[in-house]
Amino acid sequence: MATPFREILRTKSFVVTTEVGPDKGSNVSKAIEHIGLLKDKVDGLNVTDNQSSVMRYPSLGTCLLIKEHGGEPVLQVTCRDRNRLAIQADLLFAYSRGISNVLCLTGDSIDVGDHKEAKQVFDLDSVQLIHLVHTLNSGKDMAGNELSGGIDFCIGTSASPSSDPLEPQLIKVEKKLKAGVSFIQTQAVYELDELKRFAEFVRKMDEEVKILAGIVPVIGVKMAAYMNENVPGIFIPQRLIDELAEAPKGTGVSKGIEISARMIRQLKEERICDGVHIMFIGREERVPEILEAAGLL
Amino acid sequence: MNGRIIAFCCEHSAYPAADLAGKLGLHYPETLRIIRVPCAGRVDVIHMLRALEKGASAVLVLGCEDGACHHITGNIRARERVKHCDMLLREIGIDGRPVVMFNLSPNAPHKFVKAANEITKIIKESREAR
Amino acid sequence: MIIAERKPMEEIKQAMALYKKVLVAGCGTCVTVCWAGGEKEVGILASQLRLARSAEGNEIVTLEATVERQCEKEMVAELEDKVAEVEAVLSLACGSGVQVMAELFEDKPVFPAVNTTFIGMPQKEGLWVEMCGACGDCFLDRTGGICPMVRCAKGLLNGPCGGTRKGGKCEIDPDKDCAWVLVYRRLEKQGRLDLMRQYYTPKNFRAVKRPGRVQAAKA
Amino acid sequence: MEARIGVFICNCGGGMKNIDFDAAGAKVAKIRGVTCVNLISDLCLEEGTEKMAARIRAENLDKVVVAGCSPQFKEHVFRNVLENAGLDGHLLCMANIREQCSWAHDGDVTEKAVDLVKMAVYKARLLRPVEKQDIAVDRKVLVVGGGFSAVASALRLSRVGLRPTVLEKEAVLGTSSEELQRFYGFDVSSMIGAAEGDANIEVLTSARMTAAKGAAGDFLVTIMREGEEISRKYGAIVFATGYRTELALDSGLGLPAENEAVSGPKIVSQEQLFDMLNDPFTDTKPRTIGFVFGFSDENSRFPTLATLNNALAAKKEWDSEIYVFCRDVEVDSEGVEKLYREARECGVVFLKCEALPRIAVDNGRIAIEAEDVFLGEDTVVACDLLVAEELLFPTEGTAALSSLLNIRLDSRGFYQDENVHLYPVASERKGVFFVGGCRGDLDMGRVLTDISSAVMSIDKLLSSGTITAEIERVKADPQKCVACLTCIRVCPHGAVQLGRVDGGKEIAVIADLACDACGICAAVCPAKAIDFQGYRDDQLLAQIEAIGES
Repeated sequence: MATPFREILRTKSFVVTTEVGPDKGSNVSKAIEHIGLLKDKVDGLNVTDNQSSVMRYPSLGTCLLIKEHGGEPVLQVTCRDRNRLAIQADLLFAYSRGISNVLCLTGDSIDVGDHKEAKQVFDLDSVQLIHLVHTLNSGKDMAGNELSGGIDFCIGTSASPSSDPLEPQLIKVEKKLKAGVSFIQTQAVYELDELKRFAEFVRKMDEEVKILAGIVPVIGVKMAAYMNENVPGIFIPQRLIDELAEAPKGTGVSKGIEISARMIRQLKEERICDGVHIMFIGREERVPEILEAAGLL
Repeated sequence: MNGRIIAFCCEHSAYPAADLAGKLGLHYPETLRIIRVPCAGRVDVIHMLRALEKGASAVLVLGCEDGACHHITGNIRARERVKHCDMLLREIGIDGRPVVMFNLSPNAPHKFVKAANEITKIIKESREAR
Repeated sequence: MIIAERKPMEEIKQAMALYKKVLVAGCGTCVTVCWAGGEKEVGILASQLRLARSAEGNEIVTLEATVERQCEKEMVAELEDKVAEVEAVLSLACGSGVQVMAELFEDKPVFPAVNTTFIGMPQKEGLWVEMCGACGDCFLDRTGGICPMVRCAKGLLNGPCGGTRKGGKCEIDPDKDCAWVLVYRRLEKQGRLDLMRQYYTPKNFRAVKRPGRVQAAKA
Repeated sequence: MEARIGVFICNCGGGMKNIDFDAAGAKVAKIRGVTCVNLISDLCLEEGTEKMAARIRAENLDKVVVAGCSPQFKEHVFRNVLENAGLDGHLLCMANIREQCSWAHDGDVTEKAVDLVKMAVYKARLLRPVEKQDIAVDRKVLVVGGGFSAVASALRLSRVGLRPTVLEKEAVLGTSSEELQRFYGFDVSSMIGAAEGDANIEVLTSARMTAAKGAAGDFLVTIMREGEEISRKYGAIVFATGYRTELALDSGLGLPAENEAVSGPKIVSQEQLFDMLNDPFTDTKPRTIGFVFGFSDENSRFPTLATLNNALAAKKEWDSEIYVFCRDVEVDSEGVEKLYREARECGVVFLKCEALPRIAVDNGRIAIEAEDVFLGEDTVVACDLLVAEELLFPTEGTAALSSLLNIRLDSRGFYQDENVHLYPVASERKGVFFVGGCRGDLDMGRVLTDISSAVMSIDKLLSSGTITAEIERVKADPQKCVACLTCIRVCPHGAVQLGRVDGGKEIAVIADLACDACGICAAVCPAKAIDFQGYRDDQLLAQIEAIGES
């Protein structure tokens, strides 16, 4: 039985989580394989919610699989696909099945996904979603009706420390902190100074909240250029791109892993944040290599 | 209208160029019918479409050279409208009856004749292709 | 003002396929101003339609008329004689105008020739942008007069999503501004950023009960 | 009532042999609306026009078609005939059967000639008169700027009997005109004195134009002066706002960036060099001076002139060795060729280079290295002083001023993008003119030409005290206009404004004096509210119709 994530956050000095990306289809064997590989090496497993607006096996279903296989799931919930009724119902179901960690997100726009003509919902935004989970935790639904059985979710959310302009983002973080979250997973960071400044900002508002730095290994110059160009809130500095460029052909993934591990070590040694959240979608099986190189195993 | 080509000619450029072509005895197809306008920018999509409706085999819009429009932006607007009209025609699958814009200066009769000949050639080629 | 844009010709042609004589009806208000359905556009569409049909060897006769507001029965009623002459009506009015036309002349098929897109304003010559979503619960007092419901791609009420691009552009379109960055800048200029720091509870999306009705004070 | 159209066919004294005029006349007579067909040889000569006027009266014609030469050529003559016969000149339509028919084609073109007349008749049916009015105009002229061009323009305007106001943002006139005094020997200060002493000239210093409305002959200008707002009427506006220069440091022209440059005086502008040369208290005598210019994409008239003058002076004062690195020496201005010869004769070395010279600081001296295209080899010159390339910019505020009047600037921000129809001094707005440095790199000869052209144009416009305007030739129908502002946004002449007619609702109002009759507004109007007499939609479509029936 895995230690509840809330407990981990309270006690562990450096928290490590990673992600399991659900499959497109009903065959869950690969997800189960990844769960088996990772569940004992990390403190929590996030499951993305129709990530990048691409329809797939649900976050909720994958969280159940994690639970079944003895891992600690973190349910990602976005506001894009469900209105307030559906979100509340899903959360009730999740909690009833032992899923007690929820990461509250806005969600990508429908336009970036594979069902571009769908109606995007956004009945709520991420701040309202956090409030909603607190409401459920208090034993009521949004309309003020009593709920049977107790609910007690551990709530997290996300933030983008590298956004430009940063101030509007920080105001949003402020609102999320005021709403009350136990942990923040950041967008992928590459400039640790930016993260440092962000952490200082957060700490000033809330000393308790745990900051998990987002780690996305960059495995080549092309990917770096693409991310800089197309992924909002991500900034990969030139020196990292140069370092990748110097890596011999065919060793991009190893180089990316090496860089990520180096960053994780520094984050830990300098106590810049309280942990990391590693996102290596499509290469989940190589996450252990990062953990090993970072000295986290 | 047996294959008439309607040419809207700006009185600051194409119209005097056409006059000059006549004065110099430069020949161009007799099928050309010139409508004098104060600026190519006066010619709108509806004029081009109606010309085709009335049976014109092609429409020319002739304005001043780039950067030399007497009315500053008239020739640029005319070009945009010709482009738009071309799109409307393509939308309905009419491709053998071109609507074309040329820019020329008032002292360029050869360019005028070239425009007339070119459009005649385009019509002929597309007719033969069919 | 209501903004619209012409439907693809293929769709219009198909709608008109069965008819030999139609009325192309414009509206002299919003859609005239946004270059979608005024007298000029009526003329162009009618001409294009005639050309298309004549090229197919299946001539169509078009009547053309533009009334001041197609959303007013009394004004549309002026078209009675013309409508009587035709088999169908092709309306370039907004969705409201098309429906008034259809209701008034119940025995005639009425087809929309434009897609009604949004309530907006001209940004520059020939370019219109969305400004209002007619939500029935105006929020502009809290956002420095910038509507996040429609100018934010996700309609968020409590600040930007994490997708803001460099320089404050929108996640889904680098040509569009992030509404929340605009709100931030405006409120900052006014020294009213506290408004942005406030938490706004989930919106009442049922402020307008569909179908909407507004009753003015009895005059 | 059916129009009574008279068709006058001229055979141009037998100059159109490939038209059978009798046959053509017979066919034309059958066109609907044609009341009479008159074959008159040499219609434009006195005998012809008299006959024509007589026929117009005798047949009680209300529209006239003249078939003959190009309207570009004789339209005004025949319009006069109509006016003399009591008809409005706009009730004339010409069929160009000479240049665009008879002369353009071999063989018999009778049929085409008839077609062209038919087009004209179809259009003529729809012609309407255009009222003319003499509108009183203001004989005052606003001259914006206080430098040489402005002062010289004002003096000239005063001399032709107009009343200029010189509007200068600085506290005194002539603040940036010192260069002219230096290099051209113009006595700007006595010109300023003359202007200030001229009773016809008003000088407003420390003043700025903050708003402008209206049209040629009738501009309403708001001026801010010492916190006070003044409203004035002017018949015309002259911009003489000049230019400014900037040393091309750090601008991609190969010069060391400012922070890398050795102590200040090593790299100087022409102006700084001039000051050094004229400073009686300095004993600096640079042994070697290098000039670099002409490597930006701009003209190099001004730098050429400044270089030649300064180089000659430095030779005389300091006996320095002088090397000039340039792409071209532009000697097309008056007197420059002579200066150039003088400079060469006294030992100034000119090195023609295509590529930008490389400049480095070496042992406290500046090394200029470049490939001389004639020698074909690299030349290095170490100098004590580098006179660097200067770039020309419009004076600050040029963009703001131009937007007040809705006038476009060229890509470098200067007025007048050399549109041949407006060149050199006219603008897209009637009654607004540009002279001198605000148009770019001009030499003195060109500036003087500018001033003359502008003054002549303004004199022509305002001297009679009235302008004859065609009233409402282009007009938005108040019933149809939906005030969408499209025409206001597109009018290239700034002639359309939102206004109220007789206190009614807001519509597009076209200023007759500002309108240049291009018809762009009529084409774009989504409500088809704008009528342009002579080129109305129905008139254009009638011609298309006529072609369609041929």
